[in-house]
Amino acid sequence: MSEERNEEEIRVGVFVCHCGSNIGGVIDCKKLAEEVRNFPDVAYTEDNLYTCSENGLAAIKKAVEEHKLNRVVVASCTPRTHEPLFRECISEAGLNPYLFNFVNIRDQCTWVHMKHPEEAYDKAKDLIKMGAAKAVKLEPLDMIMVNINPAALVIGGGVAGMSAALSLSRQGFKTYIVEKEDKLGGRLNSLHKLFPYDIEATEFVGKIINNVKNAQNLEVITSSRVINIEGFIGNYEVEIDQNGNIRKLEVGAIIVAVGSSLLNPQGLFGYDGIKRITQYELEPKLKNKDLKAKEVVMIQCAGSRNDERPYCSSVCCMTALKNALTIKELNPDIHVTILFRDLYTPGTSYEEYYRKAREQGVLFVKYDEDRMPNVEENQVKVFNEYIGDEMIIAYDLLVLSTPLVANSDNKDLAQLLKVPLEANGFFLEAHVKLRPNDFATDGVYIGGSAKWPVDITETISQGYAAASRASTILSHETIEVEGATSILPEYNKSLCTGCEVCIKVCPYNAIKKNENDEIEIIQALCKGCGLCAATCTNKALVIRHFTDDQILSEIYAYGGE
Amino acid sequence: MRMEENRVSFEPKLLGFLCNWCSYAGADLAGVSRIQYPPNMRVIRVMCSGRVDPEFVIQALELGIDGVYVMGCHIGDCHYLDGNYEAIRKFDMTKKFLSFVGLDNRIRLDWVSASEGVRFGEVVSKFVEDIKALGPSPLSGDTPDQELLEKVKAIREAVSSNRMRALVGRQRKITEEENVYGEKVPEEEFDVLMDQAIKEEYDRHRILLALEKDSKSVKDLGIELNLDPSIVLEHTLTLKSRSQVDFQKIIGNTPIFMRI
Amino acid sequence: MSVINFDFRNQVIKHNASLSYCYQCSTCSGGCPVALLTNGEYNPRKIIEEAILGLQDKLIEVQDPNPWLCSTCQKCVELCPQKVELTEIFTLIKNKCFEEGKYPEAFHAQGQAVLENGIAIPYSKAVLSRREKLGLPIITTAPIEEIKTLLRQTNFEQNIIKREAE
Amino acid sequence: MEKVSKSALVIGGGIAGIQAALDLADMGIHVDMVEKKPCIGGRMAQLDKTFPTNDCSICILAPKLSECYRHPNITLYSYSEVQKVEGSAGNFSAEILKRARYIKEEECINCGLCVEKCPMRVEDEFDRELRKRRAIYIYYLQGVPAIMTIDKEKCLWFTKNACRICEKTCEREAIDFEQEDQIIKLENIGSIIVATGYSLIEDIDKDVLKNYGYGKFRNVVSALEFERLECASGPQGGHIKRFSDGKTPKKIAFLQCIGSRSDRVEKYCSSICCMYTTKEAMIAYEHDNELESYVFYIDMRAGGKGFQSFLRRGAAEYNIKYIKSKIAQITVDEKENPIIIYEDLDNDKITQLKVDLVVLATCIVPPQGIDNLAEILGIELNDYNFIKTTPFIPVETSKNGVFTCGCVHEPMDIPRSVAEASGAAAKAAEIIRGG
Repeated sequence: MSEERNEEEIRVGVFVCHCGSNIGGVIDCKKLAEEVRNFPDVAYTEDNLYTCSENGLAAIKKAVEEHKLNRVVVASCTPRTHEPLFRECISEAGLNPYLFNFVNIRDQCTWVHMKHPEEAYDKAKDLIKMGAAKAVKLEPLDMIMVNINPAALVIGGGVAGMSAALSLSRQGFKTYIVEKEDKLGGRLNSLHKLFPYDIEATEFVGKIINNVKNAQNLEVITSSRVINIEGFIGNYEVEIDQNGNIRKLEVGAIIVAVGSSLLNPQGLFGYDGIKRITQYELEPKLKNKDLKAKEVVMIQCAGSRNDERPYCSSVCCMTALKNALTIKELNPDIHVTILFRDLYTPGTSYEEYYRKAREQGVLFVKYDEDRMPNVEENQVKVFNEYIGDEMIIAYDLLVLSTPLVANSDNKDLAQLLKVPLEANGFFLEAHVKLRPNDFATDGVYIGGSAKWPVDITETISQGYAAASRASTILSHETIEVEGATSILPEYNKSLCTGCEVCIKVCPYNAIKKNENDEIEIIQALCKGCGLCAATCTNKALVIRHFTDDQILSEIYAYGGE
Repeated sequence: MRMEENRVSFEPKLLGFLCNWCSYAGADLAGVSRIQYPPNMRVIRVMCSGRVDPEFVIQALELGIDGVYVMGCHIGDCHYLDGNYEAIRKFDMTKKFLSFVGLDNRIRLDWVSASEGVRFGEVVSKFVEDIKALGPSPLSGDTPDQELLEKVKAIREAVSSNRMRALVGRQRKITEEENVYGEKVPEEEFDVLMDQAIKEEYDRHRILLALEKDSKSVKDLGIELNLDPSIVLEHTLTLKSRSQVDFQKIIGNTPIFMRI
Repeated sequence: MSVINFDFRNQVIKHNASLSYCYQCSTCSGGCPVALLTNGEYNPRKIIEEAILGLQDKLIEVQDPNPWLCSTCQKCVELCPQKVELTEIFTLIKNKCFEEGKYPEAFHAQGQAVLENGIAIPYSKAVLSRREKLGLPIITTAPIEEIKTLLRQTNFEQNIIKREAE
Repeated sequence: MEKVSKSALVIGGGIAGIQAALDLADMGIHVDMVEKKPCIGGRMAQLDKTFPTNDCSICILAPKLSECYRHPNITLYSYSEVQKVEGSAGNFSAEILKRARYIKEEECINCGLCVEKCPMRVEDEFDRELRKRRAIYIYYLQGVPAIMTIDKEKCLWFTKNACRICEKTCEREAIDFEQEDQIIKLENIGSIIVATGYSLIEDIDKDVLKNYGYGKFRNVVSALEFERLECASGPQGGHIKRFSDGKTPKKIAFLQCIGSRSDRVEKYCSSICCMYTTKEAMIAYEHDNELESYVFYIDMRAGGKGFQSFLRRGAAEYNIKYIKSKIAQITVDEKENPIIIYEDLDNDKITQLKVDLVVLATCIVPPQGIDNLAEILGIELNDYNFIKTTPFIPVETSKNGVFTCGCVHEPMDIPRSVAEASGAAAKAAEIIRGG
């Protein structure tokens, strides 16, 4: 297929590096360089003491010019460290950087076969033969440029979304917040105080809302939801439904900050919303100092860390401590007992907070998953492992520490954005460790408890983090993306059967069907893994720089055609 | 059966496909750490183990290479999220095909991380050792086993067939996600389906190859390929409906088929 | 079946506030030499948990675990990551037990000795005469009457006598 | 976007610093990164795997290292320290001490010939002194920049005026004994990010570990040491052997909260130990399926994504027994097998457990030198000597324009460090852009 477009004569130059004695001390590089001169299409070879040195690089440039080389092979160390250097070098010599091929005869040859110099020589020769054969098939590639619209959409106007939006607007990007409710603030609006600092939630969130209102470049669209999203990194078209009015926004990046929901506590520990309530229902009572109870019992992990919801919601222990301390502050004579499994107060200030709660007389009783507390009308029976006996704890108010759960409409948003959810319905980031606020799809980011239950501190840093990730894109008028991407070449279009298997295997949603029902690859999203090419049922897709043709030519070079 | 001495002196010719991010880095680390291992394997770098098209593996064997190793990131470590899962699917299918011709133990799939320089050396050594024990590939040398070669060719065409590629490509989707009717095909059920398809396509591609040389009757095909004529007939009709074979002529009552 | 007694709990905390900091890590019980020796029959952690819950009955009446087994070696106090002053708390509990007359016989004898002689282990005549022979200074006896006055003030005498009556 | 004229200074080249630098650089902002050690990578480079996915640590870190090193917008000063900072948000200047490594950076190709010939054996800091390196060395095998450093304190030439074998061996003439420390002045810094990570309690006060026989009993190791032992590129090549007799341990006790959650040592919780301990036990089990692991804990703290199911898997599939008990002390028998005495809550019995190896989850502490750095930067530290941050805004320090991320202000795991690093980058960019 490449013959049609490759009229020019292929002239490969091979540069064999001694790497001092690292390669040269094991095999005869001079002889090798001479011998590889005989391989097909190889027009020039030489050996260098250090091909990566200034002298070596100059030698490559000189040879390209003098011998009209149009493919360059360097046989030396590893592409993992030196490929960028040599690509740049041949670029300076006037060749497309993708017309370079690296052959590793040090790390994977002379270093590992020092005691078998003859075999190492043969292996190096084979590797160069294969490398040269691939080089013959290499094609010039252009880095793909994508225009970026320097505007962002933040979905969700809670503290995560507002933090992200504030940061982006301060960095000079036009930013929109789309909020489902009629006001900003999210869950903080319904909380009393915030742990571990003695700050009123409404006061705290009020300041942030004020900042949002006064921010330049920042537009808030309340009572609205996203109903359609088209496009890709740098170029999204989003449809918003605001009370029946449809509005279209054009943005370059999208941040998901939709937060999480409260668990419906029906059926848990005799929940009735009156005498047996949740921590969230307790908050307004504390705010209004409307607490008549004298004996308060709290149950942690109510509805979490079980088979149905196997996760720790991570904020409930601190919430319970905070409310227990608030109760003690209102009236130190009120008895507060917290039934817990493992108290979750990691880090510096939280552990201190737990200590403070103990100091203020909050009583802690551990229970085990196998022996759940038994809630009766006026008392809780719980087995206390610490004394090996069942305890009876009287209560006139029972408070359940229920977990945060994923929003039920996450699925709809996930489908619009083509991003995944995890087993509990929270959004799934690109990489749990190193890309905590990215999605695999470039241009879409995430922060706050939409991803997983987190406290306010972490919510805020994640909001900023999502802003930072978006900013890495929005800061540029255009961005360059990897040239070695997948394509459906014009000459292969007739092969495509429209089976859509490629769409399914692509980890980055870089393949879609366009309005003409044709497979289209969004170059900006492709990372060049080549799964699609290896899977395409009719071999219509081509992965540049690792084409079937190129890899097969390596196999033939080794196996003999 | 080859002579025992033969095996000892024999130096296998091996090919490895290494993913850029983990196993290639692991191979480099073996170098940095000066781990010594046998020099039998040549390496082709791919970005992801999932890029390794089954055709590559079969093609290598067809050319007489004694063993092919595919290496990628450990499960869960894939730089491209889940490319190595796709590698497993493709590899499993390839292996099943090769079991028909007894070459399945000449290919191997394994995971080597960027920190496993020592292990890279170990697994390569082991592979060399195991292939040595098997002896040279019947397809290697100047006089490869022609009958086997024919079969391997059929396998190469079969793994490249639309049906096999579609099955492998859809496998995860079918077994892990529900279809529009809310049904999910259990893994075991899918395996049965897959095994059947593998068997069918192997035979069909052998038929196609046999017809490539000259046109034949079902009976003759059956004799040549050592297959039950009723199965050959069934396959031939399927191939006809796929427009891959057609009637050439009818001699007496016997239809003669040809490849299109 | 135990019922939390907040009053008793508060009494202990009032006596020694460090009790509230205990998070039941069981460093004390794992490090206690008596616990090791009695294979857990004596368990400082459990006493502390009972004190936290104000389980007066277990602490005073049943005495499970028995607080009198504590040798006051202070190892638990040294080890406790929360600096709970365990032996101080045990002292309070032992005092409560004493008030209830729930204490071992050996303590009774000793208590009586203090009441009578001002010291727990009175010197025997043999010792005193040998001291004299060796030319050691004569031991002045404690001002027993003063001690008795003090012990009366603290209800010690009354409690010792009460036990005798039983 | 117009061209950005101000730059950012990132102090610390661990995963947090790297992420912050990469984000800023990708925004088109120039970053000067200062790393004290000869190579970037920080603690994460020392880890074998990472929880809860058990990804190979270096596999996921290495691409970031080279990206950071090669990024056109990042200037890396390795083996360097910040000495002086002046000015205020939007306009800082700084002085960097770039220590001589006695190697011409552009010449060294990390071939290792010099290392083979160097006669000096030195405790390997990266491998927690579990093996020796040479006086000329690369900080760790996959380290970036991939160049050698001469340890001036140990090199025979510097200590005894003899040797210089490396110089003769090096084919690239990359050795330069005449090299001197340099002071580099940086101007026009818009914002500063501090990400100098953490130290461990055993680095500053081994006495705290006395009760556990650390340093005395050979079969008691710290968690980070164990991490190195598990690592395929570590001192035992990933085959865990105990130091007394080289035997593979079949029973390992992991003790939690060593130094943390204590009113005597450090009051706070180190946040990551419950998880990394489970990970270490899992990996050890993968090495040897006969292994029994015992984890002694106070509260199992597993709030992050996928953490609870990680613990469940640990118990169900990796033969890990979780025992709620904090260990007071350990002893050893005549074969140096550690004996753990603990209270078994199931039956209130005081139980003795003989194991082959003990791994201590030692407490995270503020990095050594934090006081000095805080003074240079003019930022406050909190009661625990970590960097003090604004309530609810963990990336803001007490000084405008100076931001922080990662363990230098509170113990935390990698995902949170990375998220904060990006967060700090956003705040830094606000100043640089908004000016």
